[in-house]
Amino acid sequence: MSSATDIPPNQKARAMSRSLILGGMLAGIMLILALVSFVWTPFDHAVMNIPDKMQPPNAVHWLGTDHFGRDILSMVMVGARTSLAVACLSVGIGMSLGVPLGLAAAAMRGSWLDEMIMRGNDLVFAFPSLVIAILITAVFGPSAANAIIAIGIFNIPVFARVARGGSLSLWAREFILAARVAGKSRARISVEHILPNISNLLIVQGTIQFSLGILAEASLSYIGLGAQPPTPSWGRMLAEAQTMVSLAPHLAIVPGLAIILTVVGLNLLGDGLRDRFDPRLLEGRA
Amino acid sequence: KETVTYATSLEPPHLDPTAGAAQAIDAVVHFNIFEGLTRFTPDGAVVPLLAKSWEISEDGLTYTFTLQEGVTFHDGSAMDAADVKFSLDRARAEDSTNAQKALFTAISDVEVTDPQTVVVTLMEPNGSLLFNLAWGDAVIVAEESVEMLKTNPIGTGPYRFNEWIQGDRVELVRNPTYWGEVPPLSAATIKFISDPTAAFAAMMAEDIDAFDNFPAPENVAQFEADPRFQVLVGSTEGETILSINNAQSPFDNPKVREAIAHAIDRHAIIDGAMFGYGTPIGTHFAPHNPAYLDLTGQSDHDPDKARALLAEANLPDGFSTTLHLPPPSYARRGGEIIAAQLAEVGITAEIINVEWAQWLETVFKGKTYGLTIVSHTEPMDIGIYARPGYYFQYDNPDLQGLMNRLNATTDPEKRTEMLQMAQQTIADDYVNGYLFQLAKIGIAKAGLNGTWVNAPTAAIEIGALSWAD
Amino acid sequence: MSLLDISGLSLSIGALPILRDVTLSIAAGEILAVTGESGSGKSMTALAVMRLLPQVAKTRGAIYLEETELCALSEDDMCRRRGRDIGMVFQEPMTALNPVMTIGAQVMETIQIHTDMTRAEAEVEAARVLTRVGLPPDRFALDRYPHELSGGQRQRVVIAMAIALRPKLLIADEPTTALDVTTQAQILDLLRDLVRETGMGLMIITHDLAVVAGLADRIVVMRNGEVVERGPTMSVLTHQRHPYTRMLFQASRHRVTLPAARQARSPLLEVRHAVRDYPTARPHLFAKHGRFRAVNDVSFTLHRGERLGLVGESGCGKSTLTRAILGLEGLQGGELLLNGQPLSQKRSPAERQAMQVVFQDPFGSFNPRHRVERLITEPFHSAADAPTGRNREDMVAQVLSDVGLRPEDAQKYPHQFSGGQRQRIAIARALITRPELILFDEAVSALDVSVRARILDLIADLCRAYGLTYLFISHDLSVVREICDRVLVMQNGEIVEDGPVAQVFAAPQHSYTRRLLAAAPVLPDMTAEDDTAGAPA
Amino acid sequence: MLHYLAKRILSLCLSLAIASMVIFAVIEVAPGDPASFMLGTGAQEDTVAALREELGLNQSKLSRYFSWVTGMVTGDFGTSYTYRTPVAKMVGDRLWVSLPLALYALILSTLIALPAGIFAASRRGKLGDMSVMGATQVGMAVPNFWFAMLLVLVFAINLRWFAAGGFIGWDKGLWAGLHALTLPAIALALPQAAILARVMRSALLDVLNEDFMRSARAKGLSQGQAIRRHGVRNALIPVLTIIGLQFSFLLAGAIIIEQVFYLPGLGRLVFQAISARDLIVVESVVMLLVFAVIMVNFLVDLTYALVDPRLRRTP
Ligand SMILES: Nc1ncnc2c1ncn2[C@@H]1O[C@H](COP(=O)(O)OP(=O)(O)OP(=O)(O)O)[C@@H](O)[C@H]1O
Ligand SMILES: Nc1ncnc2c1ncn2[C@@H]1O[C@H](COP(=O)(O)OP(=O)(O)OP(=O)(O)O)[C@@H](O)[C@H]1O
Ligand SMILES: [Mg+2]
Ligand SMILES: [Mg+2]
Repeated sequence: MSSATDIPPNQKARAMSRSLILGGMLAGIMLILALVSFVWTPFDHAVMNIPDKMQPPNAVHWLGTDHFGRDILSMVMVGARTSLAVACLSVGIGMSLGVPLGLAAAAMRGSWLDEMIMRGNDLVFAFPSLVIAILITAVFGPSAANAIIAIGIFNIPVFARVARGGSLSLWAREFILAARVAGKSRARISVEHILPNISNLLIVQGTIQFSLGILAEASLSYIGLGAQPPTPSWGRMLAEAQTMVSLAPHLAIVPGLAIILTVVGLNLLGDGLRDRFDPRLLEGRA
Repeated sequence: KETVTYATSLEPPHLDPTAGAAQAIDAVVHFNIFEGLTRFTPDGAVVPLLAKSWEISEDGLTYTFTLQEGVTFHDGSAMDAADVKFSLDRARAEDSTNAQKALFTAISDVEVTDPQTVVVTLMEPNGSLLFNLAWGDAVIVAEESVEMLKTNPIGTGPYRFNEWIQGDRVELVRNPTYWGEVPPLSAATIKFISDPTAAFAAMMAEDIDAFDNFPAPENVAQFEADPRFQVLVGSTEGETILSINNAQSPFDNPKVREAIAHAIDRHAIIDGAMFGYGTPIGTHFAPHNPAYLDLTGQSDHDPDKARALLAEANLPDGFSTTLHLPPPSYARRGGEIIAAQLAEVGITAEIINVEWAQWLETVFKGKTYGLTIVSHTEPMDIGIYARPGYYFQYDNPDLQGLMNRLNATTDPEKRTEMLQMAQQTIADDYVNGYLFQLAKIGIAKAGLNGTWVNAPTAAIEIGALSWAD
Repeated sequence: MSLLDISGLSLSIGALPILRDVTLSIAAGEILAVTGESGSGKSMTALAVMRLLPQVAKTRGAIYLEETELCALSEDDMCRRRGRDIGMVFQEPMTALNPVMTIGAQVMETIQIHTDMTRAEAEVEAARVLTRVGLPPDRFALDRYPHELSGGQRQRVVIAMAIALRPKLLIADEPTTALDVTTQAQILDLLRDLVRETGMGLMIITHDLAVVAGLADRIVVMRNGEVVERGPTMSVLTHQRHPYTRMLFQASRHRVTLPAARQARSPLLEVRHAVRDYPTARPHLFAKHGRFRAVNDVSFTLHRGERLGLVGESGCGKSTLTRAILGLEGLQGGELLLNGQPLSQKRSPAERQAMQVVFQDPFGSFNPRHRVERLITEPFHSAADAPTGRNREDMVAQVLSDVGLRPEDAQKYPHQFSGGQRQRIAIARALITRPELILFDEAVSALDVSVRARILDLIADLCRAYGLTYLFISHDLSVVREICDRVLVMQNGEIVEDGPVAQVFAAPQHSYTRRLLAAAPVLPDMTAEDDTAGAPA
Repeated sequence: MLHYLAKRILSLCLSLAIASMVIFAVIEVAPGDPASFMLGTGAQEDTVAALREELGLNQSKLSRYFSWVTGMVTGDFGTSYTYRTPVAKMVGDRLWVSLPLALYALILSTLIALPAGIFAASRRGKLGDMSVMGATQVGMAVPNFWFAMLLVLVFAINLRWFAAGGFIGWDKGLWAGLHALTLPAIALALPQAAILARVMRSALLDVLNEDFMRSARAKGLSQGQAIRRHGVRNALIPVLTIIGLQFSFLLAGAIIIEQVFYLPGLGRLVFQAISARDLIVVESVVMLLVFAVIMVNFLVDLTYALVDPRLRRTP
């Protein structure tokens, strides 16, 4: 099929790889920062040096110091760990529960199970997520673990929906019919044929949820319900910098930029992957 | 300009000061809408208000109050001795929901002798009755309007309640039939801004004329540098302390508590958490009080000594405990610094941030905590150390005896002496870590006169305000 | 001077040349057919005339419409010509119309863009045009939406849109490929009549030589972006000067030599009074579901060694019946017997292995992530005695060479094969368990004529080697005729005719069968040396 | 259609019932006692007990659940523990801030996003597309409270065009009210606009690949005309879905923005109520929000039928 608005595949490939590379680079840098922080940070991120507080970036403290005189670069590095871990684990929760539910719903399309899963999904979607996340963390005590659970719960229906949507079209495909003719059970077909073929969709959705998770963690931390001190997190650094923006702008700019760059990176990565995995390209004919 | 917009951090849950936690309600209504028999002056002295004068019997058991004349409630009804009796009886009744019921336990009887005279009889002499009656919890209300006070407060004060936009502000208008001197400003808005950033922005954008107790000390320097504003730094009644659960091991060992006291660097905390605002204290007493003893030297910052003391207590490698932190920034920021300081001597304090409701439940009521930071804002509250059931769980019969004797003493000099003995005792026992007296950071537009510098009580007295022009 | 003159048109996208030096012309009132295999550049040529090519496409050469050089026009000028001077009809009637606009509005739009008629006038005009294409407003109100029409009716709306302003040139890109034979015949008639009436030039693109033969005045044959042969229809059909054209013709008229059936007369599969209902939406909340009967009381017997065909137009229930036989969907009535034993909904592994299937879509029939070896051994899934190790490898190698592939291909992925090769893999998968019965559901419909011919030969070869029994489902009568002994004709879920191929094609009994046969375009016999072929009188 | 409606309403009621149970259960396990919170540190045990009795906190959980639910059904949302005013009235007051704010933000984001999305789609791959898409990337990545902070710094503190926060009320006039809500609405609208613009663009691009767009071009419409007449309406379904989701998010999710601008809205009411353990307010407001989300989605479903005649068919 050709149409007046199509860009030829090779041109498209170049455009997408640009966002793939840029996104991969940004997200990669943050990941490396987080990993390096396990073995090395310029200073101990927890050591306070109150007389040296709120120093602007300088030769000793490359990104300056915070209101307790801690080294901001070190905190951002360790904070990357927290933010990425919260986002990553909450995506993990969403995927590990949502994907099986979505697969089951698609496999049993039209049955009561499908109906129940989908209604359950709608119900979770109907809850105001931020309010419930606040409620959960307020009830069970603010902590990174509870933030992960609160964010993770709202990832479940997202992945269930993506998995179900992606699977439904596959169930109508002839290779699934062929597997059914061979006598394979629905569960087995889901694992063997459906799951690998929706993995692209899931990866793309995963990067998007990942970036949303980072923003959600920042929001929860902003109202004090995310990671608890002394564990640094970008969101909490921002929250603590709030009142000091006009005194020492770098306190808010550094973690703010860290969040923005990571999220932009992840989104670009997601976009790039989506283009790369374009189902139309995957099917083998345009 | 005839009006003022005054901001404060906390919104009151309702507007009846006789039926709820004092602070936020008092800030709005005390001295503005409601008045008591006595009142605090801005420097903390107790002076007559609705009671024009009083006589105390020789044995200190009978107080005869003579009331002001011509006082009416905002609904037009007259305030007389019957209202006083009603108010006091209601506060001390069996089913009373008064948050400070303890203020009235000494009273055995209230009698009306004539419309202008009330006689209060005590069970035993109580030197602080006049002081207690100045609290917001002891204001005079009328029986007819008492049901409605929470949403439509009716008192005798210089301002009448106009409107309450919940979540935003309370509006007050001048009471034209006020019995005393009519205040200069015709109306006032009290706004509630809890977020420190929002507070800063609102002040800077001149959306508000004054902030009662500014929640972000880090911004004060900017206000000071700006000619549009005046900064009034004073003191509150808040002793900010690192409370220790005295009944819990290893804190039941005085050596451990002493070690904690020496591990703490007050100046770093005042600097780091409060940006320099706050007076160091070495015991549970307000430094502006004449009876104050400076005992800070007894618990100076000395990590080596702290480590040595821990070793003496058979804890050479330190131990782990919890540090519960309620929302205000003195606790959250101070807690982080203290945790770091304790870590230096080997004590691992796990920070647990809690909401007030949770703090009350787990720390205050449940007493399942190791350490916590809180500012005790009730004035003259050293008596809490005589309550073994109080959340520090400090049980010292000597101090309890001392406090009982203090209550029965009316002679000011003797009282001072006894108060100092009490201060010394708790400092010697290292009951808690004593950090600093919470500063009151008032910010106001240049030209606004009459704001309180200190805060003997939480009230924002609109009647005292005026604009210079 | 002809109406349209394309001279030396070359087109490339990136470094990839798509068209090379294409030259052709159409006179007013003439029908030119452009034909050739898929991907040969037919559509690109048409789009080049419309100047609707992808933006990245680079063209050289000249396109004249009467006196105007189209390539030199500005985009605005070109917009004024499209729809007024040149109309275009696309292949897919299902998607060529805007689903959220009424058909009247869509036809009126063409009129209103190019003229200053008022709404009311345009509406009258649109009604007139729609009447002309066979959609009179009294039966097909202008405010109908596309989804309320059938495929053929939608194609008429598309044509109405294209001819509303009586363009000088009409380009129709595969206008009937998506339609069934009877509808196709009607649309082709309509186009022919329009050309005759208005004297416009028609460029019709099609890969179906039979359509070409009955319609076009002249033919252009394309291959790999080049014109390989051109000329008046009759002359091209008779002479077939270019080898490619000859190959194309031979493929279209390919005769399969099917070995004689080894009729054992023992019933292999019996279908008795099969009924399949689909639930439809409830008419109201407390009512029961409505139902749509897709297969209605179908009975037939398939004997061992027999090759049975099943024809009928789209939507008549062919695939539904296949799915029921395969046990993928249950029946609401009737029963199925295999070797005299009733087949339950839950099939035993032996019953599953006895029946295999080849589907239509060579691209969708395989999990793109599995290797060929894994794909074709999938039918062994439930077998207790599935071969393993060496045995299995031998078996895969054997079946691959049976279908004309190499044993090494077992390690490749499906995307590394062409459409025809993939269909061979699909057949290999169906053969590997040595099933008693194979179902072919439109197994060659998606293939090019030449590829199709080779697959049909393969099936015939396999019949020779293994004596297959199959049910061959197709909407294409000519295919069924080649590859089956007996044929069933299905209409609206019912079998309306059943008989030996020769008999049904020569003397159809049922009126529907007759209609089907009459509508199917046929390639006239032009070559002297082939004397067996020819349309039935 | 009627049948469809009835079915939707049935499942709607069921969802609400389950939601009410979930909300009640979660809130009941929350540690913290509203009575002791209200009385503070000075209170004595018997005072707290008296207050608990007065608030009805001593009844069994089950009977409290049922009296809550039956109250909700009859429109009685109970009385706030801490404020002592009917929850319905509190919610009513707050709604006058939250609802206009959500609508304002939604309108802003739609007004920005749809043209931006259309613009980007029609310039696909060109500079215009890339700059719009780059902007949306940043828009989606900026934490909205951070952006809000920036807005206050620039427009309230430095330029002093707007108040830094608070809400003066609608009785001061429509214009004054809108003026007060402008900064918060912008802060809320920006990330939403970024998402919406992307959805609009990709939906349009999908439509652009449809055959009927080619038909439209073949009629003689220019690319721009074709997008406007045929593309936009067909792209509207995914866009509507997102707008529906966004509206519910804006209604409930503005907590943080309400905090930054100290607006007396629903979000902040819930937040305060959670920290004060004013259980009845939390329960009722969350329930209302859930109800609102379900209703909005329901309405969005109905509007699909307006946009797409294929969904209008009555069975
Ligand atoms: N947008 C595009 N970008 C790049 N190549 C394209 C594009 N559209 C078509 N092509 C290539 O151009 C060649 C000619 O395509 P065209 O659509 O003209 O073939 P066709 O003869 O119409 O085939 P069919 O019968 O399948 O429609 C093909 O090789 C195709 O892959
Ligand atoms: N799952 C389903 N639910 C409802 N109706 C269906 C379903 N599947 C098929 N149908 C209907 O049953 C009828 C027969 O469909 P079927 O797919 O068997 O047709 P077919 O003869 O194979 O057509 P084609 O040649 O287009 O493949 C059609 O009208 C179709 O709309
Ligand atoms: Mg084509
Ligand atoms: Mg079919």
